[in-house]
Amino acid sequence: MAVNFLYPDYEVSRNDDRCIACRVCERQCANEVHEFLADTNKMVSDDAKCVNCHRCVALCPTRALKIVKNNNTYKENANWSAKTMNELYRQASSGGVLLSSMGNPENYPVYFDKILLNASQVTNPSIDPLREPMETRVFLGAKPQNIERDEAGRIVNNLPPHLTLSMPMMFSAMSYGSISYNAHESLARAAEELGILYNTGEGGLHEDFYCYGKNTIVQVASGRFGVHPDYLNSGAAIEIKIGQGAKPGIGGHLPGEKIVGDISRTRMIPEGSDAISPAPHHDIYSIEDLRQLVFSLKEATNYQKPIIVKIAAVHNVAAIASGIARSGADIIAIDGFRGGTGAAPTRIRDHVGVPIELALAGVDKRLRDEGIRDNVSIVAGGSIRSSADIVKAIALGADCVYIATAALIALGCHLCRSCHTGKCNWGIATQVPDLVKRLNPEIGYKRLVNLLTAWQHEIKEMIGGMGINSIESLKGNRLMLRGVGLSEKELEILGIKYAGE
Amino acid sequence: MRYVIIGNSAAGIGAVEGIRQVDNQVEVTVISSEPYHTYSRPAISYLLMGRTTEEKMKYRDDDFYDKMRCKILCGKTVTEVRPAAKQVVLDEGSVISYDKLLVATGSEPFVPSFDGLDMVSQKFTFMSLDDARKLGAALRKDKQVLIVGAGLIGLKCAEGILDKVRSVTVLDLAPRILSSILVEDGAQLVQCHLESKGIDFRLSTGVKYFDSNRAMLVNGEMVGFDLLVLATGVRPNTALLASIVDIDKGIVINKKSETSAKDIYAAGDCTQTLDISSGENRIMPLLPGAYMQGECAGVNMADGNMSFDKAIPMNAIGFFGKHIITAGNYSGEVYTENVKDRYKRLFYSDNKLNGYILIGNVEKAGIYTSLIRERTPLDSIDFSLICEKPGLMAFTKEERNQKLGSVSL
Amino acid sequence: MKRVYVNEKWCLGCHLCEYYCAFGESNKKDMARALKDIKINPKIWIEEKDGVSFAVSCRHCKEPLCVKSCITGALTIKDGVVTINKDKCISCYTCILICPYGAVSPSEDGAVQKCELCVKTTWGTPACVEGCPNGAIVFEERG
Amino acid sequence: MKEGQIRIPSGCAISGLIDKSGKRMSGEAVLRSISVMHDRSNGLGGGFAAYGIYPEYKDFYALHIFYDNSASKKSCEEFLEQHFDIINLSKIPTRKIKVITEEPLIWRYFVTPLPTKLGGSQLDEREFVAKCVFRVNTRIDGAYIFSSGKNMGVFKAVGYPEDIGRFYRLEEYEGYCFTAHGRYPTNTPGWWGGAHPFALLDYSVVHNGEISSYDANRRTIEMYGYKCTLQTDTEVITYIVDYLHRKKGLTFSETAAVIAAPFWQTIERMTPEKRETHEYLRNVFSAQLFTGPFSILVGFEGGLMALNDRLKLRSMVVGEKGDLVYIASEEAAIRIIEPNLSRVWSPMGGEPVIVRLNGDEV
Repeated sequence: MAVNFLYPDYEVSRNDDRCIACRVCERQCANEVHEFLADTNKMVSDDAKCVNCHRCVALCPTRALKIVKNNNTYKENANWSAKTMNELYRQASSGGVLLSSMGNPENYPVYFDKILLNASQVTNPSIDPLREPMETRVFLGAKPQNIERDEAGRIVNNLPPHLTLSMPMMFSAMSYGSISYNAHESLARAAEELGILYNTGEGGLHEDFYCYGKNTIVQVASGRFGVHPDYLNSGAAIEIKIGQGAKPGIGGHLPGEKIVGDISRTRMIPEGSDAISPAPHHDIYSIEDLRQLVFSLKEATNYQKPIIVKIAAVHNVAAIASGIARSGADIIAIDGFRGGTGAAPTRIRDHVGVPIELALAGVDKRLRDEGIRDNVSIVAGGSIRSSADIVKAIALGADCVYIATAALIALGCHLCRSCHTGKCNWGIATQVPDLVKRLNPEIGYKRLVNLLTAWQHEIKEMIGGMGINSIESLKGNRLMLRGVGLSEKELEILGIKYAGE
Repeated sequence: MRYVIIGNSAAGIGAVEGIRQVDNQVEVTVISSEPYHTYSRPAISYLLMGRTTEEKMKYRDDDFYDKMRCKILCGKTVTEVRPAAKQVVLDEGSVISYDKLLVATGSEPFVPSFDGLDMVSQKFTFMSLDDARKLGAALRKDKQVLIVGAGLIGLKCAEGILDKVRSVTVLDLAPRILSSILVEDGAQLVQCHLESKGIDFRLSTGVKYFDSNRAMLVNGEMVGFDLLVLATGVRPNTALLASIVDIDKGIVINKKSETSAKDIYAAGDCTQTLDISSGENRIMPLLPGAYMQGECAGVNMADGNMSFDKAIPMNAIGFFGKHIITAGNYSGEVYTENVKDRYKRLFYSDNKLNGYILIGNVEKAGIYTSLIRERTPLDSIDFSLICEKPGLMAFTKEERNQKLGSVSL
Repeated sequence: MKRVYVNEKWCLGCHLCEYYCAFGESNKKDMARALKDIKINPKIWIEEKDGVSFAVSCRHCKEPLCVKSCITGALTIKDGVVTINKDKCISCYTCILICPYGAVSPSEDGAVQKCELCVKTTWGTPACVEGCPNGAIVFEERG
Repeated sequence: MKEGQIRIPSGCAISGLIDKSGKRMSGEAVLRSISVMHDRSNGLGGGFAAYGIYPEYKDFYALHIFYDNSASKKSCEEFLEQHFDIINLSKIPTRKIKVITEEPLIWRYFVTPLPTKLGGSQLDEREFVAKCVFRVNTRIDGAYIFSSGKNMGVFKAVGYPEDIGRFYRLEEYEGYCFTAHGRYPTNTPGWWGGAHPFALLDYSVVHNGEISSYDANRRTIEMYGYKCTLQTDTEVITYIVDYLHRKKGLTFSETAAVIAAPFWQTIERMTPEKRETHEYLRNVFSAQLFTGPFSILVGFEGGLMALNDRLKLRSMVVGEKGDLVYIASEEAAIRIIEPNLSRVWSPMGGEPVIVRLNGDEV
């Protein structure tokens, strides 16, 4: 029906002079955009099916392909954008909630980009990481209240369970189911090689990956998928997922067609049944309930594992964090509203939550004001895009950051934001065997190792420039930050000065 | 220590290379009755055709003997082997002693006795470079050639000279050409192809007698010719070891190329070999087998350990761009494929592939060959797939990973 | 010695190896120019069926049957690489008869062709390996 | 502009000496030593800490206080009277020096906490005193307690240290340990309270350097109830030393292992037992690590600790002769007072030199 017609957003541009009709585009497109016409020995494409994932562009051996934005234009105005209109047409025809994937794409301020870093000049030497040790090891967990000594006066190791990371980064939760086996293997192997941790997400832990236990955070989410004693005890830490930056206040839904084979077994639910994570944990309707779950999990793991509580950054995040810091949890993970997701209602993703920078600054300050910052470590996530973001997050007060979207991009994700279709051409957000195999973990894990190693180098360069040779001395060191283009209020919340001050 | 090798073709060369795989020191002497650097005998038809040259048809590079540090005595024929004294005697009377001896004397054309043959002035055999040179020198555009024998040698010769003479007629007692390697319909196919190129055939008939430039055939026909090529078969040169070692159809050897006499080895066309596709001992005058037998002999002479026990008859041959590959024996059930340019017959029984014939499309024939050589149980592979299309896909995943990734999963 | 190894687990059946092989052989700088409107005849090819695919090319056997069987000495081992001297080859196809991998194939120029690990081209690492997007074809030392 | 309104990095000279036998010497020696390093300061601050100078009042806290005016003196003294028994009070004797100007009122009180107040506070005595010091310094406008230990005192001002020493008649004091500081701030504040040493209770710190970890350290120590009103490194160092040593009960060598922690690569080479301790300290007190260049002298009752940052980005030399140990930014500053040293060395980065009076337990 004509009123349903939506012009394709993107156009596949093929340079016929360069196309050798090798058909790799046709073979590699799960959306069946490309087709070989034998009679003319030519390739043709159907733009309407293209999600702009760049698989064909990347594999075309002669650079004959590119994807360009369509310039078909509505009579737009500042209020009624083409995007808004298209969404409206779509809903008018479907009557349904719009779904999207990955992080909030809207034009909200990215505070990381309005914060600048310091460097030493004259009064204090900058430190060259190529010449001097430059330490990035961090510990996550609660600090003991008191020093205890034995009869001989030696300090007794009374540290609560904690995590040791070679660098202040971890891979954040992405469930087996939402991402592929090979993506999980890449993350697990990279975490092991890097000396950091990855996170199972809420889909349980595939039996093949128990061997990466010391580099694994096992998640307990509202659906409790795949949670059993061995699971809880297999990882180095347990994360209670309360919320996710991309969809605060919303549960999850992995459709039954993705609950097949290993995934069904790992999640401990029947094949073909929808995996529905309720919006809240139905045993946590208040903070004291959280405390009970924290201690249930500690009991279940003999007080050997630190407990992480992950929340979405919402308006009242500082007060919530304060409650969590008093709940017995060892680590708080805060997920900003730019964090990714395999599927979320578009309106929720685009309109709910707060930026991680503000949430982090607020939480760190609140916990310090209340003298309970030592009770917990803070992990900040929600679109950490570069080593500079990490340095800024740590200077704002984070102990460590969670990385997910960046890791997926390293694995090949081109942010086409079509995860919810399950036809990820890069083998990441899919369970189709032919697509899954496109992500070779041998390549994938090395790319992750490369990325984080590069970031670690850059972090060393940046903090060395500040005259700091241990990441611990950057934590909460907001004097190393200055703002540009920010209001007084924003500066106040971030706890930083304006550049030039 | 000195190893003596009689013969300078595939088996002899294989032996030199086999010895050198194991022992870099030992003295090696090769004795060749022909006065040439080692050359490829099967290439002689291509030489006549102009597809190769005497230089290019050398079987190994010019520096081969130097590199192998081996002594070559060309143009010397061994007339006697003295096993007790461990000596060989050369035609010019000199004596060479050996510690180990390899006899790789090959085969020679077998020519039946025809009445009047001695009256034929221009008659040739077609096995050696000398043969090719002589025949080549006699070729003229106005000459008619009669080739007796429609086997591999006769037909390769026919192909090689066709363009250089007025006519070529090929004669055979058998009712079909290439009777040793093709079955009826395949032979017919190839014969048509050859006839289309201009070769004349007289089949199911033999020569009754020769009368100077004419051959009187058994069927009563008289065929005139200027040049006569006798390609009626070969027989192994075993005379040197007569009464020294066991000799049956050829010199009897075991899978290590050892004869019945100590320190005497034999390899190549002069021997008889177990054909594992049929289980029979046969003379198989084939170059690949000769080389492998020679190599095996060489390794074992040098106190290494090698067995050659995968001999089967096999032939790759082509005429005017039409290729034929065959292997094994043609017993058992038959898989047949006949489409356009693809003639395919697979012969199998008892869960094994026995042999095959491919004409036209010969791609990946080696995969079939390997099934015969390895005696692969057909139920361990996807036989119907491989019948259609030779490929590694028919093997199990484990096999494939082993073959392509050198990994056992 | 480094050889080309194939792991079908990661083969996507994209056939890029074939095109990179053909391109490598062309000695042209640009693949579009090298292969435009040409039916390629690569020395590596994909076998595929029912979702399984893998590349096949010369294994460079330690004891290569093709070299032993070559009737003219055109096939030799040079530094571990099974190499074809096209000048000497008379296209008898004995190598095709004997290669258990089906890795030797006819070519247009009257000689047979086979993978020579790109030692005669400018690629260094074999072109198929460079062109494989998923590490299904690797060039490495294995036992 | 004065300290506390802005963070001021500064370069400096430091010097100190201690007689392990506890024999008291006059302030003359340290004065001569610091004078040699005139060029390392720029006349914007200097001072001294002297230990063992008030033997007759050794059981009382000696409070040295700057007052901006008599009104602030009055309100401060009211506060003191409410919380302490004041045994003695007097102006600190000074002599007029032309270049020392804008001097505040400088008073000294020997006090002991009122038992009722102390009991009511449920604090130990030293914590009570420290709390009172913070109270005065943050709440009473124009009053600033810059020295609060027993049997020790800090003397500081704006000017060159040699002038300040003569101003305070340092040669008239006798103590077993002295430290001195000459300051080279990269700004131009001129407040006496902002000069160094900085002291809390009997801990005094002189410092040369600029710690890059400042804000991380400051925000951490403030969480434990300290108020960093001056925004100087010396202040935060003093508080962290106080926190670790007095409140957490770490030894001085453990304190050094926190604030100038060995690198992980060094720790990994240690014996398992030592490694565990160091890993523990670095984990628990990660936010108390100082990075960036510093050399510090921490004076305390009965001893002196010298410490460099772990990369040794600032010069610091130690000399020994008999019971006397000398520490200074430059060797010349030691040689001027003792040319015939039995041993001179430069301690490694992060390697503390802890000197105690003979008989004191380590």
